[in-house]
Amino acid sequence: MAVASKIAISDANLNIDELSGAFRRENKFAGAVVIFVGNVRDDHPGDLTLTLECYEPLALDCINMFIREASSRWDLLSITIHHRTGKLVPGDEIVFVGVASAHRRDALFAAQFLMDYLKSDAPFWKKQTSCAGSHWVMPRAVDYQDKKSWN
Amino acid sequence: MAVASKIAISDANLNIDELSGAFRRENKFAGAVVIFVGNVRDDHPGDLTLTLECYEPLALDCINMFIREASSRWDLLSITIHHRTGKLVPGDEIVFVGVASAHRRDALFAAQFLMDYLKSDAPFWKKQTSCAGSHWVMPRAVDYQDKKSWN
Amino acid sequence: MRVLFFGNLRELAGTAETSVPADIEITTVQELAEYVANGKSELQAALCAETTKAAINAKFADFSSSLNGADEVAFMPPFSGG
Amino acid sequence: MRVLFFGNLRELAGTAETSVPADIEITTVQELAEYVANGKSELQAALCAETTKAAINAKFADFSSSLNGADEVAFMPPFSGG
Repeated sequence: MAVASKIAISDANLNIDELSGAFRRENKFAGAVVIFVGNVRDDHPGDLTLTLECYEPLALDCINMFIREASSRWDLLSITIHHRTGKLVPGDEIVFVGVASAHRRDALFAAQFLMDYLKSDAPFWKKQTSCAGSHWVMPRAVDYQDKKSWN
Repeated sequence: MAVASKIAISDANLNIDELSGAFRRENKFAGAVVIFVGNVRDDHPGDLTLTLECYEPLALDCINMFIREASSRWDLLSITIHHRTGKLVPGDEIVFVGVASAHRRDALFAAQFLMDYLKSDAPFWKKQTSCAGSHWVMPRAVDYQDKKSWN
Repeated sequence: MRVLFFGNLRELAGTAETSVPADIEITTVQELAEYVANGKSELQAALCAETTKAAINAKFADFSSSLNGADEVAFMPPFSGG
Repeated sequence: MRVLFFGNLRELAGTAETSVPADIEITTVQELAEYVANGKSELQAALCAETTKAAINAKFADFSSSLNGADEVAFMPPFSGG
């Protein structure tokens, strides 16, 4: 499937207004546009940082593979994925996923599929630091189950 | 479930940049923000209009019911739904659905659920006019199946 | 009592809205459909089709529902939103 | 050959990257893990944990994979993206 795709990994803030606007305008005539944005929650208000690292060449490779897999499962027109690394605070955006398709269900399922795989199948790591100490965020059991649901 | 919700039905163009931006900013600290936008496809480029009508009091009632049902099924923080009526051309936006939740799957499933119900369970009608003639758009068999998948 | 027609039913009825005298002897939605069709067989068939939905005072209602207290009745073909 | 450590493995190793001489007699990822752990039992256990993944030249690789042609080997704890 020749789906138009763009991928970026960056330690600069995501400009979601710009990414969303551009993705929508590029897919103005697609029947369905889905945008997913993952934010840092304020689990410890005023005192939380999340530090994201990744193994970039492998992460890009993985994301490309997720996109190919999604395109083989659903009729998709376009996918854009931007993933943050570096130091983030609550309210900062971690990930932008845009999916466009002719019919709504394709884009919605694909967005869910892509997020499930980004969550537990691409080499990103998160360290959370707050007054309660710091720890590496581990995938929840449910994240692995979510991924398995696509098998 | 006390989910914050906003609903509007209007025959004015949807300002998606504004709706998206506002929804994201209101849900800056939610872990997951999903935005769905439905556009008029250019099935007959240069020569297609879609005229949407609705029975507004019942449509608002139905959408409120979909929101209550979604909130009882998933952990949601906020839902905004804006639906166009009137005369639309390809590229115009028909519907905006924003869903925010702490965890990604809740918002993604709820967006899918809400779209499935908006498609075939709320009193909206679409008449498509092009050089090929005009006809009332009927729900596809798959739309009814999609809705049934939530039973 | 106001009677509303939507989508292709509006086109078949030739109007979006009609009015039925309050004192008329009609007790159910089904009877109202037949009354407003006024002998136009295509309109009557469409109004009474299995896929047509009705609402009384903007709440869904069966065709067997009583019109008691009905100020507004709507006839609606299959929905197509979103 | 460059060896990369990520996440908590980087913290346990005390470095993000180390270098292993090209002429050293190590043939598999498993042996490399033991070599770079250099007797630090906590690091070795973490590197060889079932949940740890390895990559050779930025492609996923088994611990039994040969290091033949390997310029860069990465040790990776469970992922947490998105």
